[in-house]
Amino acid sequence: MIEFYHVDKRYVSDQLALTDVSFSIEKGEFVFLTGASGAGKTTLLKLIFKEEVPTRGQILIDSQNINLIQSKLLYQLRRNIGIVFQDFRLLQNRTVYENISIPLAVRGEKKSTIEKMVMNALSLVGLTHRKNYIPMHISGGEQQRVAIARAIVASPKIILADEPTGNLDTELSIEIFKIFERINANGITVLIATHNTYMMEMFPKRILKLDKGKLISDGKKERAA
Amino acid sequence: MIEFYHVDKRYVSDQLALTDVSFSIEKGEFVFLTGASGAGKTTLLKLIFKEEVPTRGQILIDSQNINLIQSKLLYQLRRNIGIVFQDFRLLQNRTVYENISIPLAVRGEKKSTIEKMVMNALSLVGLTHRKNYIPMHISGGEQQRVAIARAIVASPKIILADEPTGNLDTELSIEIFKIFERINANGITVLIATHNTYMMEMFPKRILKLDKGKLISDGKKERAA
Amino acid sequence: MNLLKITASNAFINIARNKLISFLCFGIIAFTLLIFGIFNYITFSLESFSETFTKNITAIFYLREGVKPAQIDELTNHIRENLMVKNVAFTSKSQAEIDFSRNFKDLSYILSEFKESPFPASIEIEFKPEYAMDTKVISLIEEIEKWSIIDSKEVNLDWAKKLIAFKKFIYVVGMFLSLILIFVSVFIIFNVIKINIFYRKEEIHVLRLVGATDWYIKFPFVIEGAILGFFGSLLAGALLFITLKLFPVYATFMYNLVKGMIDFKTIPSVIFLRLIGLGTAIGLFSSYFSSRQFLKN
Amino acid sequence: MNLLKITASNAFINIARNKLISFLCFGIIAFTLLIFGIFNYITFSLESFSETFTKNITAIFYLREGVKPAQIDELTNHIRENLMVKNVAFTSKSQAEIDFSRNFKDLSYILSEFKESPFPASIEIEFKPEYAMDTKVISLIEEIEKWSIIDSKEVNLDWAKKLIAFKKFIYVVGMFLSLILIFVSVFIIFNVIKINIFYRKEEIHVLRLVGATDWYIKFPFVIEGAILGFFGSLLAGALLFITLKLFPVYATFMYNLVKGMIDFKTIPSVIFLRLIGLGTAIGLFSSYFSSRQFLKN
Ligand SMILES: Nc1ncnc2c1ncn2[C@@H]1O[C@H](COP(=O)(O)OP(=O)(O)OP(=O)(O)O)[C@@H](O)[C@H]1O
Ligand SMILES: Nc1ncnc2c1ncn2[C@@H]1O[C@H](COP(=O)(O)OP(=O)(O)OP(=O)(O)O)[C@@H](O)[C@H]1O
Ligand SMILES: [Mg+2]
Ligand SMILES: [Mg+2]
Repeated sequence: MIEFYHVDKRYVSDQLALTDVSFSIEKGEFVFLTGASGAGKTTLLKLIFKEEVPTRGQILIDSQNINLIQSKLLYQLRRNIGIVFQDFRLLQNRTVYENISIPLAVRGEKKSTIEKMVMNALSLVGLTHRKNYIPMHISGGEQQRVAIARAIVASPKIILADEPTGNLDTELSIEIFKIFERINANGITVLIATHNTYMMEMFPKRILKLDKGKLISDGKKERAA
Repeated sequence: MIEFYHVDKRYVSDQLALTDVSFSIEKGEFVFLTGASGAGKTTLLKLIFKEEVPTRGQILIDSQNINLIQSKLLYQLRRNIGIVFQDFRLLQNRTVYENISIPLAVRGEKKSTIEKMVMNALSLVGLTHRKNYIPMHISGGEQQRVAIARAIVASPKIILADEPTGNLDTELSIEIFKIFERINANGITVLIATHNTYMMEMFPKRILKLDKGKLISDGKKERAA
Repeated sequence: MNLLKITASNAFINIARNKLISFLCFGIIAFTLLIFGIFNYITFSLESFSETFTKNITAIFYLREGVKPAQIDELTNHIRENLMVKNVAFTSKSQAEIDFSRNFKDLSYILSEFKESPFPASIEIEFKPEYAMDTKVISLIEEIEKWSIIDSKEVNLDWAKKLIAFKKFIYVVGMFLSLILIFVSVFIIFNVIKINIFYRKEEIHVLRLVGATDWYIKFPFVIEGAILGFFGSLLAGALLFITLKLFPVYATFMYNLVKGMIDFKTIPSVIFLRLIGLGTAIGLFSSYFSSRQFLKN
Repeated sequence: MNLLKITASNAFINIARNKLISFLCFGIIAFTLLIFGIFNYITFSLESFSETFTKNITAIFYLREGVKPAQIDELTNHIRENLMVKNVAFTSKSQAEIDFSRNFKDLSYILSEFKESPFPASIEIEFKPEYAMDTKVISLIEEIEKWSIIDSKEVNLDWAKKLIAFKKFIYVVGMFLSLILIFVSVFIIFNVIKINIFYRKEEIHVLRLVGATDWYIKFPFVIEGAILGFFGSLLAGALLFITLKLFPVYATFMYNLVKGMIDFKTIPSVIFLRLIGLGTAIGLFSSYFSSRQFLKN
């Protein structure tokens, strides 16, 4: 359960990146977040895993007010969330395999468990043959798929994906969205920020639409600009 | 004029990223380069500005074999080419304005000329209000537009753009493509690697299609997968 | 225990992942500590060198003619009471004559011309080595000189004073420089490791975002710092050894005189241990404090 | 000229852009050079200190009874010919008596008991300060001693020999350490600047890709290195000054004796200039060579 109550986010004094955003996403929902470039999608996602803190308002994850979580205990919140970053954020000095294994390693999983789960995630995104490459040595789309694999590998309760198919062709994008759908079917909440109108048409879900930091519409199957 | 003659590119011993690629692009053409993730689009572009060198074959730019250009004189080739990198490659310690001014600064342009041209490029991509931000403090789509502005600011003879609208919504993407079309109308060669089938339909141009490193089709308005 | 093993091996992997930088940090740590080691060694050497100047300090007091045995006993007993004195020896006029003729057999015919021994009686004081350079020795000598039975003395107080000052100077300078050097070493190594961690702040940030605890992130850095410090100081020790091996060759080349004056071959193991301890500790704490800074959100 | 100005201002901007790292590099450079400066200063001080031991070295030779003036002239002329000798003074037996009674007025009644002056004639040699510690002085003294007219001498050759050895030791050690320190300073600063540039290799790469010439990229780094080196050495100079200001306070606290023995207040400007030159040069060349490495494609 993700709840926003009158959330403002101001990076610089003169303008708000988010203005009075309120919504709630039930456990197990599949939601698209859309809006023009600079509308505040990434900002909204960052607030959920507390990479940024709201200037005003409350954010509740599973009924817990995340404003109140101590920095030291943030990891507990974040272990429930799998994130595909818009800029991937892969560790450049580790291989694809190592990158995907990080969320499991930080949880102290056993080596054999890690291997099984990572190989599974790798085959889901079709990158088994790239497992020993470093991020710099694979294509943009391949990097994006590594980022997706890392987000889903530890079976989090919430998946946040920021433009997860920006570097993928239509076929692959559909496959990735199908994976998200399958994960969602297991009760995982999925929130995807995207511009891809084609995908939002193919996968008709609830759509949150931002414009200049304001939540201007919230509804199913709505046609995004 | 961009000419490829039987070009192979091998990054690692066991597989070719490009296999026997031959084509030629006339001065002033507008060409799309498409293909699945990992097909070799970025590799092909990198060969043109000699970030990578071909394992086999010849590449001619304006009838000059670029294999023979000394490392020291590479800048002459690169000053003719404006590049939008798939991963943007903005300098993190400079502002948007400074990032866009780099191609002009390295050419030794006067400060007043630089200002005029940078402000012009900024307004083309709609980022005048972000000129003093650093890349880390703007959204993914804004970063991509900075990368585009940097590629076009110095009026190069060739523009290479690698997935230039992956982080942009449809409206903005159309605008960007219109900018490219306008630039192309002035006799500038434009080569755009993209997955965006919608854009390729909206802007019917010659399409080079790669599949697993092979050039499998070359024609106008062809429908990409 | 198992976690420690995994983290330690992770730290090694991290070092391997950032080969060039680890190597540069390692080199800087080693060279910084080399200077520290050399300084320690120099201080150590200069101190023992200045001691060779001052071993077996003796003072000879010549007595006036016609001094009574009781007076002599009084003085020798007084001297013997002093804790700094190792030995007091009285040489009578006749004993001095005998000594002379024993040492210079060829000249003993001269003595036959004298009725009485021409040599004065004397008292020779040998000081304990540990007081050899004490200013109190000087005041004792000056005090004895004032006794009425003393005619003259044979001891170069001027030199002794200067040498005492010199030894103290060496000691004070040595202490002072060691302090400065520890400070500078800590500063340099701390900063290098901070740079190392600074450039990996993105990595730290990502680790936090995927749910790593602070300790999970910090621990490999701390171990990494300790490893760099440990091996850095080991290299510093080795370099110190080589440097000191090399020095006599250089010294011989420059001045044959200096050669052999100090034994440059053995590095006191205490300096070696000090190096390793210092290096490892600085590396460890530097990493700890530097990484903390990048664990804000 | 204009290009230089622009590049220099670019270098400053670059330093400001990478504040923390520039600051850390700057600190490391400053502290590394501080050690170099201190060492230079110590060597310098020890040398001048050992000179205070050896200034105005004089040797007095007492002559046998009944030596003829011609023999004395022969010897004094021989000595005077020697380049190391500053002054030779002959004191006759009667002159010695006059000197004595002048210096010890109360005791002059003793002299009236003697028919002839009881003091031996003597020759006093004063050496030029620049030769004060030369081994040749020792051989000269030993040569003079062998002349038949010499009865005895008053000069402590043992001390002199030890001090000569000591002075050479200081010199050799000083030279050796300065060499090592220059090497270590260069190594540390080079590596720090290399780390600095290494982490900006992406920036270098992008600049190349947008058409910058090698010199366009390299020049600001070189200037940046020189600036860091220059200001680093300036800070090192300031720290050296403060350190030496502080030292007497520390020394006073430890030993009143040492205070004032050396003038710790003025840093010889040659050391200061050496620091600045070294710092700037290392910074400059480090940047030049390090940046070259990342300009491959
Ligand atoms: N430096 C490298 N070292 C090794 N392999 C590489 C390197 N760069 C690219 N590759 C491989 O070469 C293939 C082609 O990569 P390229 O980046 O050209 O693909 P692309 O068509 O741009 O894909 P995308 O649409 O995902 O960006 C990929 O399989 C990639 O893994
Ligand atoms: N750290 C920051 N400091 C200042 N301004 C910021 C910062 N991060 C984002 N912004 C601004 O906030 C606004 C919203 O940014 P955000 O990244 O949320 O947009 P977005 O919807 O994700 O856009 P895109 O689709 O282009 O990624 C943008 O105008 C951006 O310039
Ligand atoms: Mg975004
Ligand atoms: Mg690509």
